[in-house]
Order: sequence, then C-alpha cells, then structure tokens
Amino acid sequence: MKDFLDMGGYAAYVWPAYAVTLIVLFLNIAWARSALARAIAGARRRLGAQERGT
Amino acid sequence: MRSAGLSAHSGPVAVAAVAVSPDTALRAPALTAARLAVSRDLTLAFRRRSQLVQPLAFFVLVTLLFPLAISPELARLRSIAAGVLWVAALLASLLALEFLFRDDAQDGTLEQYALAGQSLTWLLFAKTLAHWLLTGLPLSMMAPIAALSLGVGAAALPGILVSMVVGTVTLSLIGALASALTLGMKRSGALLALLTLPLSLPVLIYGARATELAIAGNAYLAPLELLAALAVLAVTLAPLAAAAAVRISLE
Amino acid sequence: MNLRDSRAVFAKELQAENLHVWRADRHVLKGVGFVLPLGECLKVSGPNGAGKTTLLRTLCGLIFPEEGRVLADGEDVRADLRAFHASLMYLGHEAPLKADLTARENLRYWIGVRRALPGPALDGALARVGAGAWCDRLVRTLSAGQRRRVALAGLALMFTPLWLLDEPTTNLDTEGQRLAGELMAEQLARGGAIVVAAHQELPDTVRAARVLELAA
Amino acid sequence: MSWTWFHKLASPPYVYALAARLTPWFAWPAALLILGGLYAGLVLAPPDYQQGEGFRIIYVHAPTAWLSILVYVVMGVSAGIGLIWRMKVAHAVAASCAPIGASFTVAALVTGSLWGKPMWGTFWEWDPRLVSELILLFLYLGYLGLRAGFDDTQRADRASALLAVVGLVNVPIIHYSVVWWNSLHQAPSVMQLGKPKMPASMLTPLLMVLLGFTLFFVALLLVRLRAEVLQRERSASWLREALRA
Repeated sequence: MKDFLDMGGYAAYVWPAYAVTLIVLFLNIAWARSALARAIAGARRRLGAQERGT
Repeated sequence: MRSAGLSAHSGPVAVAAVAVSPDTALRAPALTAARLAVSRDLTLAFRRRSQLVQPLAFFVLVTLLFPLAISPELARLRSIAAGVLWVAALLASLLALEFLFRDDAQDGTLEQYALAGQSLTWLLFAKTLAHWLLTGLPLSMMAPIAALSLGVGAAALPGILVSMVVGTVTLSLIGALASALTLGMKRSGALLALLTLPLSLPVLIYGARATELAIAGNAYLAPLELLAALAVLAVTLAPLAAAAAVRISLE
Repeated sequence: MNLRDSRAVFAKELQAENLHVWRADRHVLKGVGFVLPLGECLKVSGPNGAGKTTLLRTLCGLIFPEEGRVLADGEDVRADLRAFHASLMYLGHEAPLKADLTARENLRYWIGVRRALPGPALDGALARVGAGAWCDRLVRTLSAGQRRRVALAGLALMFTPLWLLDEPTTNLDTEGQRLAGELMAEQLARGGAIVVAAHQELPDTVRAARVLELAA
Repeated sequence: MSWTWFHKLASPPYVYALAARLTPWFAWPAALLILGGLYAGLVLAPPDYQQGEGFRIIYVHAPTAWLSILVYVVMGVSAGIGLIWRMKVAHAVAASCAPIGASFTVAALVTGSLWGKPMWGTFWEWDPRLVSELILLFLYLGYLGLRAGFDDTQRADRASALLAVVGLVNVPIIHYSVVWWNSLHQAPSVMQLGKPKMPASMLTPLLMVLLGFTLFFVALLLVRLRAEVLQRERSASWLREALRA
C-alpha cells in the first residue's frame, strides 16, 4: 500500500493532479445544482409576482 | 480640414422643392457612402488633434520603458527590439478603441448608419479604415524611429515599417470588433483588452518574427505573408461581425 | 442609381401584425397591430414608458419582435431589410448630430451617406429651417431647438415613403413647430406615410391622423 | 423547420422536461466510467517505461484537456445556431457551457503543468499545448466577462454568442500560430503524447475516463440548461407547470 501511495516517487505530482480534478468535478456538480435551485426560486418569485399582478 | 475631393454630385436631384414624389430620393452609391464615412471621421479627428497624438506618445513611452528597465546596452536592446515594438504597438492600438463606436452610439449617428439603407458592414469597414489611418498607420511610421533608439540598424527600417503596416491593419479590425461587442455595456475598459489581446496573438507572433528577421538582416517574407493572410481574413470577417455586434447593441 | 429599391418596397401600406416585444423583463408591446396606408399619418400616443419609442424602433427594423411581424405591402420587411431601410427615415429623441461638426457638415455626412446630395439641395434645406445664419457654427454651440431644426433639415431632404418620428416637435418654438407641421404635410401630400410618437397635439397642418393609444 | 425534432428542441418547455428526464441517464454512467477508469488507470495499468508512475496523470489531464476544447466547440456551435435561428434554447446551451468549459480548462492547466514538472523540471514550460490551453482560458474569461457586462439577458446572449463564434474561428489559428512560434525557438518538445503505441491495459482506462468525462459534461449541461431556460422563460402558464414537476 505504501508504494502505491508513493507512486514511484511521483506522489507529489500524481495525487495533487487527481485531487484538483476531483475538486473541479465536485465543484461543477455543486455549482450547477445551486444555479438550478436559484433559477427555480427566481421563477417562483416571478410567478408569485405575476399572479399578484404587481 | 475641409474634406477635399468631395465634389458636387451629378444626377438630377431637385432642390428642396415641395411637390417631389417619394421616389426621386436616389440612394447614394456604396463607395460614396464609404468615402463620406471615412472623411467624416478624419474631419472629426483633426478637430481634436491632441487626441491623435496620444497613441503615438504612449507607443514611444512604452518603448522607452524597456531600456530603462533592462539595460542601455544596444546589443541587448537590439535582441529584444522586435518584441518591444510589437508589444508597444499592441497596447497602443487598444487606447483609441473604447470610443470608436461609443460616441456615435450615444449621439444617434451610429443608428442612422444602421438605417441608412447602405451595407452596415461596408460603413463600419470605412470607420475602421479611418481608425487605422489615425492610429495604425502613424504607429507603423513611428516604429522604425523607435527601433533606431533600440540600436536597430537602418537597413532593417523598411522591414519594420512593412510588417507594422500589415500587422496594425489586423489589430484595428480586431479592435473594432471588440469595441462593437462591448458597445451595449456601460463601461468596457479592461474587458476590451481581455477580448482583443487573445485574438491578436497570432499577429503578435508573426509580426514580431518578421521584425526580428528584418532586424537581423535576413529575409522576412515568410512571416510577412502569414501576417498578410491574417489581414485578409480580418478584412473579410471582422467588419461583418462588427456590423452584427452593432445591430445587437442597437436592439 | 437604383430608384427601384425605395419604391419597390413601398407602394401601398405599412402594417404591424401582433407585435410582442420585451425590454429586459418588461412586456412592453403586447400584440400591437395596425394598417397604415401611404399618404396617412399615424399618431402613437401614451404615457411615458408605454413603448412609443420601442414601437417606432421595432417598425423600422432596429428591434426584432419576439412575436409578430412588420409588413410593407404585405411582405415581411425582414425579407429585404436594407431596401426597407432605404425607404424610411427614422428620427429619434436626439438629433443625430456630431457636436464637433458644423450643421452643414453634419447634414452632408448624415444625408450624403443615404442619397446624392448636391450643394443647392443642402443649402435649400438649411435655408428652409432657418439655419442659414448659423449653419457653419459647430453643433456643440447650438441650442437644443437649433439642433432639432438641423434634424428637420435632414428630414426635409429625405423624400422616403415612410417617416418614423419620435417627438419631432420637442425643443421647438412655435415657428419651429409650424415648420415641422409643414414638412409633415408635404410628406403626406407626396403620398408618403408618417408614424409619429407625440405627447401634445400634432401641428394642425397635419391632416386628421389616426391615433394608436399604447397602454402603460 | 422541416425537421420536427429540431423544431421541438426550440421550444423551452419541451427542452426543460427532456433535460430533467435525461440527466440521470448521463450522470450515473458518467460516475461509473470515471471511477472505473481512474481506478484502472491508477492501479491496473502498468507504469510507463519512460515516465514510470508519473504518466498516470494522463488519466486526469487528457479528459480535462479534451473537455476544455469540446465544451468550447459546443458553446460556439450552439451560439451560432442561436444567432442564426434566434433560438433562445441555443443561447441557453451556450450560456451553460461557459462555466463548465472554463473550470475544466483550469483543471487541464494544473494537471498539465503537474505532469510537465517531472519531465521538464519546471511547473510552467512554454509547451504549445499548455500555451494554447492558457489562451483558451482567456477566451473563456473574455466570454464570461462580456456576458456579465449586460443586464438584459437577450442582449447578453446575442453579443456573447457572436464572441463565441468569432472565438471558435480563431482557436485553430491561435493554436497553430503558437505551434509555429514554438517550433521556431526550440526543438519540438520531447514528450510526444500518445505517439508510442499504448498497450490495451493503458489505453482502456484512458478511453473510459474520456467517455466518462464527456457524459459528465452532458449531465452538467442538462442541469445548467434547465436553470438557463427558466431564467429566459416569460410565459407564466408554462412556468407554473414546470415548477410543479
């Protein structure tokens, strides 16, 4: 297990590269879902406003 | 400057008489329209002559920075002269872009161009040509002088001039497109550079290479041809895109 | 000289058909429609923000309606937008003039781009609007009323079948308003059409105008 | 439009519902392929004879670099469609692509320089691919900057669409100019990506992650597309129905 982590001496490059990529993946998921949530909230507000005729 | 060469037009047009049927409004030929567009911008620019000097002063100032920042030693300066000249030219061409269309948009004349029944692409090409005559061309003529100050031999001057002339044409066209794109925004400042510079990189690469070869006294035709190819591409596409951008901002 | 262009597009009428336009999130034009035969004048009235300017800009093809069409003689103007533009003249709120040019230069560059403009025609138009005395002063030094008169001079030179005028009499004194009314009457007499957005009453020389009321 | 499917794609309600339905069909396969591919790449694939274990960074660098350009192409094409046929949905697709593409371009740059470090000894090497990637990032930033400058969505859509199309035309020109520039100043870089024949055990994980990341992008796009379509929708009746779903 130890040599796996060591990555033949390249640990300092391989793991950060994988970490950055996974971070970008999860960031994108979170960002997209929050954009959708915001849009739905915005649409609800607009819908409410239109129904109240303001 | 009373715009020279604007002779009275031929053609039977009635003086502003009252009973004139709608169809005697003869549409001006495209060439006349373009000539008028160029002459208007030149007349306007010469009315505010001081502004003409600014891009030139900025260009010389930037080339002045490098010897002070690096070293007065001519041999070293000569080795970086091409890059210095082109970076300075690229930055100087950004200066006059902000108001290329913005003034016309604000006073309603750009709208009249869009509704003139002439090809807006053609009119914007004329405006960009006027812009180049006022900024790009003077820069190209100033570059050899600045090059002398960077220890460049006199033999290289024609090469520098030619590559600058061809390169600045493309820079003006890309700049006009970026200016038209940011027209609808309140303030476009840094964004103009962010839009223009990435698209201008090929010009920088081939231009600097051509100048470098000219300075070294070698043949610089190959990069010059690539530079010319970029100019042809820009001349055909940029005005078209700028016209679309202007129409978008007028909506 | 392609006479044909401006006449080909326009001989009978201008029609707006179910125009819907949004400005950002505001639904400004809600299904506007009308038919305006050439030779007639349509007055567009309504409170501020009702969309008068938006309607004019949509009619002249600057704004693309999300629904509905603008038709010239029954044909969508988008089919040949440039020919349609050649057959109309649009005057917005501001007189389209460069401050650093004289009135004469402004006209030469503004109207010259659109039609052949010999010296006498230019001088005639300037004299017509009473700009003869100050036509060589920079527009920067002119009053709003004088600028509006220069715009009217431009209008006087454009014998296009359709005029679209946005508050043409603003900043004009009574003499100026009479002049504007006269020009509009001539346009109608020539068989041209006018769509004018205006708050106050039109000058009386303009024959009974149809009225389009835009709600807020 | 003669092709009805294309016509249907133009109507926001249809696209909103379709996107909602399709998202899981892309999301789950993407997750499986990515996890499987990365695991295979890290554990099962043999080390490279030249770069040893360091080469395993390819399994994250290649897909991110691939997405950075694929997303830009999708953005440019949908922007062009939006401009020509005035389709709001196409503009919504372009608007959704930009942040995704920009984020993967950053990832590609970081993984690229991390991969270059053992080879070149420095984090930043003026390798034409990395330089092109950096310029692509500036094209994304320019697009996002221009779009953010407008408050009216419709004008933002059309202006940024034009920039996306112009950018797309310029990407190959810029890339080959950089390659041309690089060939002037130094011998072509020693690291030839994928030139030597890759054994299957190395290649399959690469294909898995490439496909996995692409499906991941589509899933993300579908989620963001629903958000963008909602923002552009004006008709109350449709909104009420969509929000109830």
